[in-house]
Amino acid sequence: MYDFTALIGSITNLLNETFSPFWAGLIMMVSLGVALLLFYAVLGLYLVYAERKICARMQNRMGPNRVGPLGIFQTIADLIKLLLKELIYIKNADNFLFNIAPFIVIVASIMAIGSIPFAKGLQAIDLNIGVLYILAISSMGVIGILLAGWASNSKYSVIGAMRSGAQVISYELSVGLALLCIITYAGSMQFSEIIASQQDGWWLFKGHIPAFIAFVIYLISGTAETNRGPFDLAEAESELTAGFHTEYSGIKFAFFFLAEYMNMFIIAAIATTMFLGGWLPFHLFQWHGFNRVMDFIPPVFWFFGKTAFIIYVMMWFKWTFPRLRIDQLLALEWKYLLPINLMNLILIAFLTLMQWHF
Amino acid sequence: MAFLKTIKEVGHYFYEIYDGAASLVRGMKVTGSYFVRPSSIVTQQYPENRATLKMFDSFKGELMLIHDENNKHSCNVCNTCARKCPNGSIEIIYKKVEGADGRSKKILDKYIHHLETCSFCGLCVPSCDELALKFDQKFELAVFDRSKLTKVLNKPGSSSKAMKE
Amino acid sequence: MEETLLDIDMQEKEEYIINMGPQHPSTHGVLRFETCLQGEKVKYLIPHCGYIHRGIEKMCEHLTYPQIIHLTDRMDYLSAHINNEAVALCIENAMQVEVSDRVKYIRTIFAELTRIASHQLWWCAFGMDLGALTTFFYGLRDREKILDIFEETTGSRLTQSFNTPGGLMSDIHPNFQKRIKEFITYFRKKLPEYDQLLTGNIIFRERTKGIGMMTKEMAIDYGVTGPSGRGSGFHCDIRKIAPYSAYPFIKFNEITLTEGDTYSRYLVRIAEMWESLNILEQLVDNIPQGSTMLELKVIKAPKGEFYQRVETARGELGVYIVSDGGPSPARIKFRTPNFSNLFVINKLAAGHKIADLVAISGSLDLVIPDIDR
Amino acid sequence: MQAEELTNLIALWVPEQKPGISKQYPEFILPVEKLLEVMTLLKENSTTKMDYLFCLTAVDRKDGFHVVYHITSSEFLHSAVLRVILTDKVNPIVPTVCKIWRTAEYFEREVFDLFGIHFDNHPDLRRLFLEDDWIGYPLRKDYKDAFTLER
Repeated sequence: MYDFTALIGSITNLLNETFSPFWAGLIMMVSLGVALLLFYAVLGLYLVYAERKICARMQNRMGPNRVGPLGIFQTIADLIKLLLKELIYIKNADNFLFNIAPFIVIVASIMAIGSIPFAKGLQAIDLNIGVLYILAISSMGVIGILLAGWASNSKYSVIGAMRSGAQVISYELSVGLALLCIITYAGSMQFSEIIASQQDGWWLFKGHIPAFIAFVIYLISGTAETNRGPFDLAEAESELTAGFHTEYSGIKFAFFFLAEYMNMFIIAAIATTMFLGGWLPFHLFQWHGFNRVMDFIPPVFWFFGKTAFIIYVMMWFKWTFPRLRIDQLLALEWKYLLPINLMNLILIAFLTLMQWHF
Repeated sequence: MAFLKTIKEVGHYFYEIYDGAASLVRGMKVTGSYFVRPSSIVTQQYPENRATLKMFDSFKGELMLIHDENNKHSCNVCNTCARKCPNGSIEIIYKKVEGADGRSKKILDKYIHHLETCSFCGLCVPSCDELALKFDQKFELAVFDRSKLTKVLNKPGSSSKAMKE
Repeated sequence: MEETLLDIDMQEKEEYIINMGPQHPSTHGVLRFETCLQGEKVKYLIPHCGYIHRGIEKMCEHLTYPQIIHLTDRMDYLSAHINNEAVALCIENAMQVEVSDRVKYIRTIFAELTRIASHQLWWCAFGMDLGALTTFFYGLRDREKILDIFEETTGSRLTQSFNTPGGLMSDIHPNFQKRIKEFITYFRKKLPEYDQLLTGNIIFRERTKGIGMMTKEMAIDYGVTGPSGRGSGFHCDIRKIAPYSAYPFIKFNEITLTEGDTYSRYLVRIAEMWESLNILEQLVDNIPQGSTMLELKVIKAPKGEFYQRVETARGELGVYIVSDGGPSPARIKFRTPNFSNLFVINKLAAGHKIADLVAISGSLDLVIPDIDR
Repeated sequence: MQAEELTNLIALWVPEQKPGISKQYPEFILPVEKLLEVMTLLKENSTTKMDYLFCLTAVDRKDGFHVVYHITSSEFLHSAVLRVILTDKVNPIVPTVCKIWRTAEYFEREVFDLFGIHFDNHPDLRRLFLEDDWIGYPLRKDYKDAFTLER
């Protein structure tokens, strides 16, 4: 039920029958690209809106409520404003790098979205090394941040960029190791197979305590990798005004802003796929009636529901905790998360070897 | 003994981790509890609630010269308020007329309040022996043109109560 | 510090100088820290002030004593009432008149409310300095209740100008006591939330403990007063040392801690909010009857020199009046708490990270117009 | 320590001191050359221990600039006011006390900024509030500028 494989297959067949293989491929690519871009923009805008509403509620405020009912068009209005704003030319900045930096950041996050499975068959490309691909692509974004900080010719920006570089490179390890735990369990790096391996239970539940530890570590280091929440040292508003994007304005700033929210979505989507069973519905062991009801909810809803929950938790972190200091941030990674992660991995390898997981 | 001490230290180490995590959860409980309670919203919707928005009686808004229903105020041009004002915001322009008894008498021509230099210290109102002044409840004092901030407080055609005719 | 920074060859010394301020989110006003960094570490910093110098002391030489009051509002605008009270007390001392007990009680209630409001604002801004953005709204939400009490009686929320030499501008509003009692019960419930959100938080404790150590000797040497000084064990509460207004009539504790780091300065302020609630509780039901204004024909200080110390929310405020017997002072000097508190920051922040500099300057609770005057 | 004891003590150290006019705190007018010596004694003497300078300012009077030091002891809580009179109004010089109390460094910078009193041996005597190229010293009585509100 709700399988997109047949639908996508029929569309592919139709295109292949109507056009030559070259044109069919081109049309496929272009339509896919446009669809992803639209999805990216709309989702990014509404994540910004959601964050503003959520933080407002946590702070006893109402949040945006002027443009449209409940302010749902507020972020679109903001985007229009950003589009119309002047792009400020920075004296003595390295103009080429300065202009290219936001594109690197945003391209990295768009590319990452391509391999995320939204539902069965609804996935732009199902690579057999999907996890590796995501890790490789999402760590490309930091190059954009470093370039932005360096090319801005601003002292605050350089400090922010250096912090961001140190932070992302450190936390990349934890993200990778936490995901490696699930790869060990599932025995595959392909997203569709990882999801298929969770048919009888999500890894968070059937992976015992090690999987839970891996999940917590993944959430912490994922938050850190997106430069958000208590780990927003790269932009540390009260210390560095805005960190690496201090000198950016208009649409270039909007790119950074949107990329931050989309990175958060990507981190949450991977967590959903790896730990929470992706688009699979929630099943309880013997309650067949309950399971049937759950099956009726489309997988897209399951996927976005779980992702939204994780995004909410990340926003909750951000709006509650004070920011860490740079040395504490690195100490947390290298002294706590990394050793725990390594031990956790050994434990999981042992559990998998003995077939002790459910 | 050393063994016990080590046990204690290890216990303390794990207690610290637990304590740290618990402190984070406590903080999240506060924000989370407000998130699920929309009734805790304290902000107001300003231009919409303009009709119900009432300032307190003693609110120091715009300065005004009290006029009664016959368009009469009670300023007798003693200039006390202008002298009490620390910023020189009050300017009283008067003209001299012949009174009924033949002596020249000052009557108010223009009572000018320079709102742009007023610091709302409230010294002028109690200084008036005739109780001619009070603070209005009006609080939306922003204007687009600085010249609009120079206000003439006596209404056109008004006259002083002290003047009999 | 002998040589100006322009003389230093920055390339050679490998110094990385950033200007924090005058427009910077963490300086809470127009103050500039010329900060020399080595990586993330602060090597030294030079505070530059004067961006909001208005020459209040010079202006006061041309104003009469009642007119001076409204200028003191604009020094430390967060303890406006206490500044007013200092000038009023100084002039009353000079004229050798004594206000009624009613005035004393009301002044003290206002002063303690001001102290709570100021500490609330400090708490939310301090949280924001450390990156906890939600604290800002909780602090302001609770502060609003106090400002409403102020507004109902005085007509202003921030710069009340409620004191005048010889008494108060008006009597209190009939709702005054009821509202304060409501506030006390309300705030007693909300203060534990502050602790849950920030004080107990492990990140917060790690960020503040052991940061910006100030010994007692240093605090005295630099003249750091108020909660910042008391966090180092310096007994500098003027309410205890030289009681004024209604403080001799009531029981309260001077809160001192001996650690001297950012965290203890934080704890002192939180504890002072609790203590101020206790003081309010003692006073609010016992406001005696009496007139709120002395019948003073002329307000003129006799020839001589007068000094009055009061405890504002940030430390010791001194008002030094030199009078020739006229209606205006010949010289008035405000010894403002933030002025002395600011300059210790170089000593505290050197060697710490740039993020700690923000925490330290937040914990000193600087109000810039009070420094520049 | 009571006011009389303090008066006796200072009279012992500086016979040429004169009592001041203020009744609020014990006040002493010192000659400029004796200032540093008396200040150091006041801080280090175990019976006075005046370790906290809570106000340092200057006043422009007819007989010259008065530099006024309000000091107190954080332990014994007794206070004193010391005053030096600089009769040379053109080029007033007074020794700095910032080696004794560090807080004096900035009070003295402020006084230099607004009165033009030069503090000898001060480590960093620059303008504090006004711009470096400001002409004149605003708190002097003979200072004139176009913007001061006169009444």
